[in-house]
Amino acid sequence: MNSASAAASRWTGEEMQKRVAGRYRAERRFRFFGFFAIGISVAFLAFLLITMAWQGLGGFSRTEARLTVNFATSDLFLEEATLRGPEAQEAVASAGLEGVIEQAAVAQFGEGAGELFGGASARSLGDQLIEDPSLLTKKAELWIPLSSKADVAAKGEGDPALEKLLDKVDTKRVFNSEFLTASDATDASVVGVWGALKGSFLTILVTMALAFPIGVLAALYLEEFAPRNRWTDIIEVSINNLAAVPSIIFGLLGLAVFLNFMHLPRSAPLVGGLTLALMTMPVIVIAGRNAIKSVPPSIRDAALGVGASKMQVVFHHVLPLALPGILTGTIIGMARALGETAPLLMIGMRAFIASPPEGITQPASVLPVQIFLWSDEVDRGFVEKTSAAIIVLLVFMLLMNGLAIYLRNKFERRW
Amino acid sequence: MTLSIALVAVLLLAFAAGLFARRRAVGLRGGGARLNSLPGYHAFYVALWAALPALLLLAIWTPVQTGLIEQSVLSSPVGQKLPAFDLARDTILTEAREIAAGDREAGFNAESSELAPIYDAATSRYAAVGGSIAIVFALLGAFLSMRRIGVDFRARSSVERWVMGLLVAASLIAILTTLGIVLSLLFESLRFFQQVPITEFLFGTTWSPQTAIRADQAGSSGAFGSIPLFWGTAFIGAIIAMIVAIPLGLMSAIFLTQYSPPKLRAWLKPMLEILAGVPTVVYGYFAALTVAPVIRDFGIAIGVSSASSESALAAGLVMGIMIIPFVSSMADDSIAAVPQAMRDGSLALGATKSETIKKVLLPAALPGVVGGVLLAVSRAIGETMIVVMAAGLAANMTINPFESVTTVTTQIVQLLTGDQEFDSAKTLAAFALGLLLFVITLILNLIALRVVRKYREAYE
Amino acid sequence: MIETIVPNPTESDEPSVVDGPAKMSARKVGVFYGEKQALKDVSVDIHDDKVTAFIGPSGCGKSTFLRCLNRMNDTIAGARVVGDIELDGDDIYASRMDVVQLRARVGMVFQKPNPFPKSIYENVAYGPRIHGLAEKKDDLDGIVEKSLKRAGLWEEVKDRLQESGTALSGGQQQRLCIARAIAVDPEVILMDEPCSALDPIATAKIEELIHELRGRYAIAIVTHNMQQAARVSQRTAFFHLGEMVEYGRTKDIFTNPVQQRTQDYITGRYG
Amino acid sequence: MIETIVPNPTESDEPSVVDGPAKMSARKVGVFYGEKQALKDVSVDIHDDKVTAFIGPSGCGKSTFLRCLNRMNDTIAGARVVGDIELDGDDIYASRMDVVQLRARVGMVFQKPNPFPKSIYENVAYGPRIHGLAEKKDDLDGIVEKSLKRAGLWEEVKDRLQESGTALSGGQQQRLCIARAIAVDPEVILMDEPCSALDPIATAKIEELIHELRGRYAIAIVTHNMQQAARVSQRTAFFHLGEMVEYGRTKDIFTNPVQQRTQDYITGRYG
Amino acid sequence: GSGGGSGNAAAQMKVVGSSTVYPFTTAVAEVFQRANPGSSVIVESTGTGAGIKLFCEGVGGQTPDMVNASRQMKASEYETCAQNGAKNVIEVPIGIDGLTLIQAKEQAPLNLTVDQIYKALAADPFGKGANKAQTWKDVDPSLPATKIRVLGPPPTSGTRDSLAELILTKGCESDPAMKELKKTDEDKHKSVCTKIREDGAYVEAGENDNLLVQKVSADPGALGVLGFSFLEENADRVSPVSIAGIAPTEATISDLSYPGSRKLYVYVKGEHLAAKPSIKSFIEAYAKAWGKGGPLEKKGLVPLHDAEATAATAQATGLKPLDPSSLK
Ligand SMILES: Nc1ncnc2c1ncn2[C@@H]1O[C@H](COP(=O)(O)OP(=O)(O)OP(=O)(O)O)[C@@H](O)[C@H]1O
Ligand SMILES: Nc1ncnc2c1ncn2[C@@H]1O[C@H](COP(=O)(O)OP(=O)(O)OP(=O)(O)O)[C@@H](O)[C@H]1O
Ligand SMILES: [Mg+2]
Ligand SMILES: [Mg+2]
Repeated sequence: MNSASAAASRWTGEEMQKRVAGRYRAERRFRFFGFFAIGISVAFLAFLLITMAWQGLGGFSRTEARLTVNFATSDLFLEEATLRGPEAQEAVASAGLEGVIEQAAVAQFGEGAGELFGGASARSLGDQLIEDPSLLTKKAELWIPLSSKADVAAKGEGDPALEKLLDKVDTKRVFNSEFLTASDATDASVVGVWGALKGSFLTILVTMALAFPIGVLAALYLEEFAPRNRWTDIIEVSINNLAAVPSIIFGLLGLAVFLNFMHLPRSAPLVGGLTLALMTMPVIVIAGRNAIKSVPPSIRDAALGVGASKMQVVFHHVLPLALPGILTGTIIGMARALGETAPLLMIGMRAFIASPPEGITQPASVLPVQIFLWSDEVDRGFVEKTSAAIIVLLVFMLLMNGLAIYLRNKFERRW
Repeated sequence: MTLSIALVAVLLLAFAAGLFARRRAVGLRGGGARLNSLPGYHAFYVALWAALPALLLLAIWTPVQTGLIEQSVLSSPVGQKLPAFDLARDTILTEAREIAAGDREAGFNAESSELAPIYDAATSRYAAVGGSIAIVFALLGAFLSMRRIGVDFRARSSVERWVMGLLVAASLIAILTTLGIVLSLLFESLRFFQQVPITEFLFGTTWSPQTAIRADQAGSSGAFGSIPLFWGTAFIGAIIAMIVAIPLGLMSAIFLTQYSPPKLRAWLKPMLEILAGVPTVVYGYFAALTVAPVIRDFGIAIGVSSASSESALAAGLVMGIMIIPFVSSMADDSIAAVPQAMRDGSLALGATKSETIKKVLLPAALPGVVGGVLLAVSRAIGETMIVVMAAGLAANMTINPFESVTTVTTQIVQLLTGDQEFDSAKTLAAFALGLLLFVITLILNLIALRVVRKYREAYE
Repeated sequence: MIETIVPNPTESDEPSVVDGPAKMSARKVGVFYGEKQALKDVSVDIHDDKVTAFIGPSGCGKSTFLRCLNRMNDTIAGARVVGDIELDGDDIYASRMDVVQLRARVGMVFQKPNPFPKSIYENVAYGPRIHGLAEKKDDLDGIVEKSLKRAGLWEEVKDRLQESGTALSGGQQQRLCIARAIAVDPEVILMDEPCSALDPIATAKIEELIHELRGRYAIAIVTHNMQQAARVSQRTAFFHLGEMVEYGRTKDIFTNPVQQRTQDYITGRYG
Repeated sequence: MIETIVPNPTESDEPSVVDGPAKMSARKVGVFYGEKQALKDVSVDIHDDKVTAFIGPSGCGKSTFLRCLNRMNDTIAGARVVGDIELDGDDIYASRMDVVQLRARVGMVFQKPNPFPKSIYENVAYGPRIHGLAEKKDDLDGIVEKSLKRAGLWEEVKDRLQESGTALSGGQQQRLCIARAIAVDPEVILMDEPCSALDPIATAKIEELIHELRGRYAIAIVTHNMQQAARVSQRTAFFHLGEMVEYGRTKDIFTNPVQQRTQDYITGRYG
Repeated sequence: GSGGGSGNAAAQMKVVGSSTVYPFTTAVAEVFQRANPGSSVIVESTGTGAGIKLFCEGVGGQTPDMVNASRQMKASEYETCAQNGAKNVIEVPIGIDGLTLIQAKEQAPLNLTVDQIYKALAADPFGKGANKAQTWKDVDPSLPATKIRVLGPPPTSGTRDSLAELILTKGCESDPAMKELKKTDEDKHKSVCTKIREDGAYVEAGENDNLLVQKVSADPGALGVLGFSFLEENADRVSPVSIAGIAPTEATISDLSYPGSRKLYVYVKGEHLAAKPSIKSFIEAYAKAWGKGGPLEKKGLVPLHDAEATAATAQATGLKPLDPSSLK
């Protein structure tokens, strides 16, 4: 019994207590550090998102001013009949509505008020005219969007002179639905992300359609089937190495292979997608291989033992169990592809394209490039549009990843 | 568009053939025999044979057809009158094609409207020919493969051979890409080395690509010593960024798998992954306008007089944050995949959670963790925007993190996207840098492969 | 059944018992794990109508040998098999041998229960499904039920067939693995300590199953339980330190072993 | 398969069952896996100087109960424990109970061997290292050697201590896990079928170890082997369908059980 | 070539080239596309040099129809063009841009001369050894004692060329010896006159000019080098540095009296005109936009002056091919 109590005192003894306390402290430190790490990451993300939302939400709204236009007395050559006809759009575009607005503004708010209105104003006025051609004969009070410069001033960050002028104007903030439906433009007040969004969508579709299956298949081959020899070592190293190749070099490759050799169309989502697929595939392969490696061998044994072929083992058991990890690779790979600019610059996706692409072979821009270009625009109105476009990109990314994340959570298993 | 009809027809045919094959295989089984392979494999086998040769044919036919159509259109009376200048002719032909396809109503050129019907007719004619051949192929493939269906026929092995081929092909794409990259870098690099001695490039310690790219351009001399760039790359990407990303990423992963409630984890993990997808311009602005000034002031406060608002530290810190998800998500997956029995074994010995993590889970999850870290380093090496905006473009050889440095990739991007001329050392240097970076990462990867192989702990 | 016994312990190339053509026969089989030889010169026959038991101290190579018989050793990196093993007269290590079909014909129950992380039902249904043993859902249900019943697990799990196979107790997992193996109706069944985690009653059920199957299938079983070996088997092979020391009729081995080592082990004097 | 079971004769002069303060005592313990109750109303004492055996059919809750005793059930998502369990009079489920120390004091050998994917040496040294039981490398070497010897594995592995613990045979892994558990010198040792994969000789070694440890540690052992239970234990608890049917002196349980169910199980008539 | 390339090549115009001209061309492209539904203009900013290289690769659907240039085409470049079949190059001057130096708004207005700037930035001023000037006072005692810190474009940028050409070379040649040097040793001259110091006084700030504006406005004492339009747009944050007493304004730039002024051009490939009639309308649209009070002026382009303006408008309709002998 002596030894028993000795043992007992050993675990409850002072020295052991001290040691345990120390270990607990280490545990708490460790846990705190974990919490701290995730806290920092999340705080940082929150900071980024909040700043972007703060700057970008303005991009989704625009300021409109009440303007009295007397069409009857203006020197506008437009007829009601044309406005009701099929050529209304073109008629309106060439009618010189800018001048009409400027006149009215100067008349109403005084000298310099012409600056208040710009491209978007004329467009909006044209739309309103087409909607209600009878306006042409009246003196009408209309809500007209401000020019981008005035819009910035109305939001309190622009020219003090304009701000002063705006005090006299009756304004309101409205949701700018055009931002989501229009495409790139040079006037910040009429830009939209639709073209770039569609371009990104098509590009990423091509990327996903290629990188995911190819990545998964390559990972399966390397991890499950490939004999361990020099050749597969070469493949393995070259895949790992591809992940470290700067993306711009993939752009060079795309330029050389897809444009100069295969003569695929420049600036097209097809080429962008192909290039990004080459860039994303290694990430998926690496993540996929790690996931496949962590499937316990006993599962393979079990399936082989009931007479499943290697292929069946892989596709029935290993792949589903490795899927969460593969999806993680896909998510971060796709996120990266979606936010990538450099290689796309090399294959011409930095072009100014004012209409959304119709297919994967049409010239298109993509969101990150659009953001990159807008961030370098002279016009101050682009600042909030840039942030707004970033928000759109992030939302797009989240939606795209949503499915993958759902699947990942669904397939995740502990054993 | 009859070719797409042929395509659909082939696919339908393959599908039907598959169904039929399945029926036959099931029928065989009904006769009491035990099939070598499941009926589904027979179906798949037949469908593959019906579809693949026909699709291959279509793939070859499509470009051939374009040429044939063009020839026949050009040899038509209207076509012969077209201008000889190829751009003008091509433009008209393209317009005609688009009108024929219904993509537009009229072209800039009057001839195109005349040509459209001819184009249309030729298209249907050749598509009909190609389509029928493809369908015949499909039928032949289906018929011949159908004859092999039998009790002893190893349909599964055959199908699996196809799949295996697919797997091998998928892996080979990596090799081809690598090859492509090497080739697209090699020739230009060789030209570079004709202008700049390779020893200077490899061992030189000044980088100043101010050399003239045209006879009359600014700057005339240039120094192409790549060492400061590689040092900068290592300093920012592999040292500072990793000092941020590895602990934060790893600890986040550990917290998520081991300490946080599963519900929270399901939310936090995708949140962290957003960090990887934020466009780098955003990080660049953040680094340059928010982080860099703070760091400069801090540097000056602690007495580093050379602290500048372009600093390696600012770029590295922000980059580290950006790549956290590469480390955290992959480590998270690998840790979560370690069997519960390992965890139990350790906990039952009286280990604390952190001891279990450090001594049992992490070693067992090592391949995944290392994989994630390697990906993160790779991403950091490839990053440009943050470096340009926050660390500057000056190639300094310094270990002072408050000073401005630049990286290989940044220089490559600058050289390639700026004003360029494809036979000056300045632009060619980008290719040489790319090649050297490629070789260096290759060597590092070889080492990493060895190390991981050595330390990997396989469970079970 | 009349057995002709030709005791010939000196003829090392032949198994000591020669009676009718064997379902499986191993000749001079050796296994290396890397450099280390884990098994050498094993020659054993497994007969259709008999149960063969492998006994021997822990670590002597029983599992290793069992894994040779359906080429499960192929999956261990560094494992190398020498010697001949034939199934129905065909060399199973020949290159034209279809390993998949071999494993379908030679089923295996592993020493450590390894259920798939799927539902209990799916665990058992997996084999029949990939081999196309059931055309309709009903047939499959029937196979699953029958297999679980034979493995003595049905009563315990019939209400929770959709629960995960990994949430079962150790013994239940073991029986699940047995059910899974017999569900594909193999010609030879290799069982590596199938009753190690089972209570006497469950053990009795499995033994009953073995008796029942014996007429139709060739069965090999590894066990540490001498009584069990004596109860269920007709042939016994005794392994020691990677060698097969003795192979013969169970009755003979247990009552009148030729080798001293066998004698010692069986009477518990070993070591 | 009725076999004569001879209870351990050394305990014949034991007084009544409920005597002396128990090292661990469980009162009305119940366990739920999600909705399902896997164990109910179990009240058992574990004494310092006695070996307690848990017997019962597969799936009856033995492992579940064992895992309650050192709170390993905490790691199973959805598992919930009710009732009181005390170690030296302290409620182990109390919030101020130090789980880490509890698990250090109450060691466990799992039913499925689960060696770490480390070397054999590291497997055994792991516990002593984290608890700081050895100051010098020599001490640690000593502990490792002693533990492996006690678990009867030393001879087989002494030349390959640096090989991976996962490359051992099933029985070797089981002994490795036993060595790992005793290396930290716990006060209570819980063994879940420690001999299931062991041959008779190795089993005898483990039983010897249990005898040797009995004086110093409280030991609980799950076994399917009635003879083993009778041989090594002084107290036996019989579980059935999640209930503890009977608990008492091993001699009484095996020779004169109170409950019909116990009687049936022990004589193999159950089921 | 084959007509196999996809996309509606006929209605599509491709423009490449300078990033300075890019915003103006895109603005015109936008208006043009709205007025001509179905047409499409793809403008890509590649930098002048690379743009001209692409442009001069030959004639046909694969090559650009127009190139934006922030400087005049070089004779050597024209030669390449001609060799590749594009002999019919049409030059259209579109306006003037100013290379400006900026400083934070709150700083006292600075007035520098080109040779002061040269002395502050050159790596090897007047070939007299490495530049040691730390503060502006070291350059010229009349200047304040603030540290020299100039954020400007990297050597890969076209703006850097302009800086060297318009300001540094002029400053350098204020020393007659340097002018002499040009005749005797052109390489040496170029090195001495255009090489910028690399000891941290000149900070290569990448190509993002908005960032540069923000950095300068937050960093008192620092100067920035960028295009006039950015200065105009950010007049509330940064103020211009006068050069030789002349502040960059529309007026001083337009009459080229401000030293940092440079003309901007669009070059059109004459061979493509016949095949793509829309190019002509596009240039006409351009001409409509570049006038005084036009939309391009709002975007920061400084309109041409008097006679030059008339000539440019005439060229936009006449589209007369370039006379190679007029090139340098
Ligand atoms: N993780 C779990 N989730 C849900 N149910 C479980 C889990 N583990 C065990 N069970 C169930 O609880 C019951 C008791 O299981 P336990 O493992 O305690 O049995 P046991 O007595 O150890 O049996 P054996 O002798 O077969 O190991 C069984 O019905 C089992 O299916
Ligand atoms: N994967 C492996 N790598 C290296 N050695 C191994 C491996 N598996 C088993 N061994 C070794 O081979 C020998 C035989 O192992 P085997 O598993 O066949 O024994 P066994 O007879 O089944 O023992 P047990 O009854 O304990 O299961 C043992 O010494 C073991 O350590
Ligand atoms: Mg074994
Ligand atoms: Mg159990």
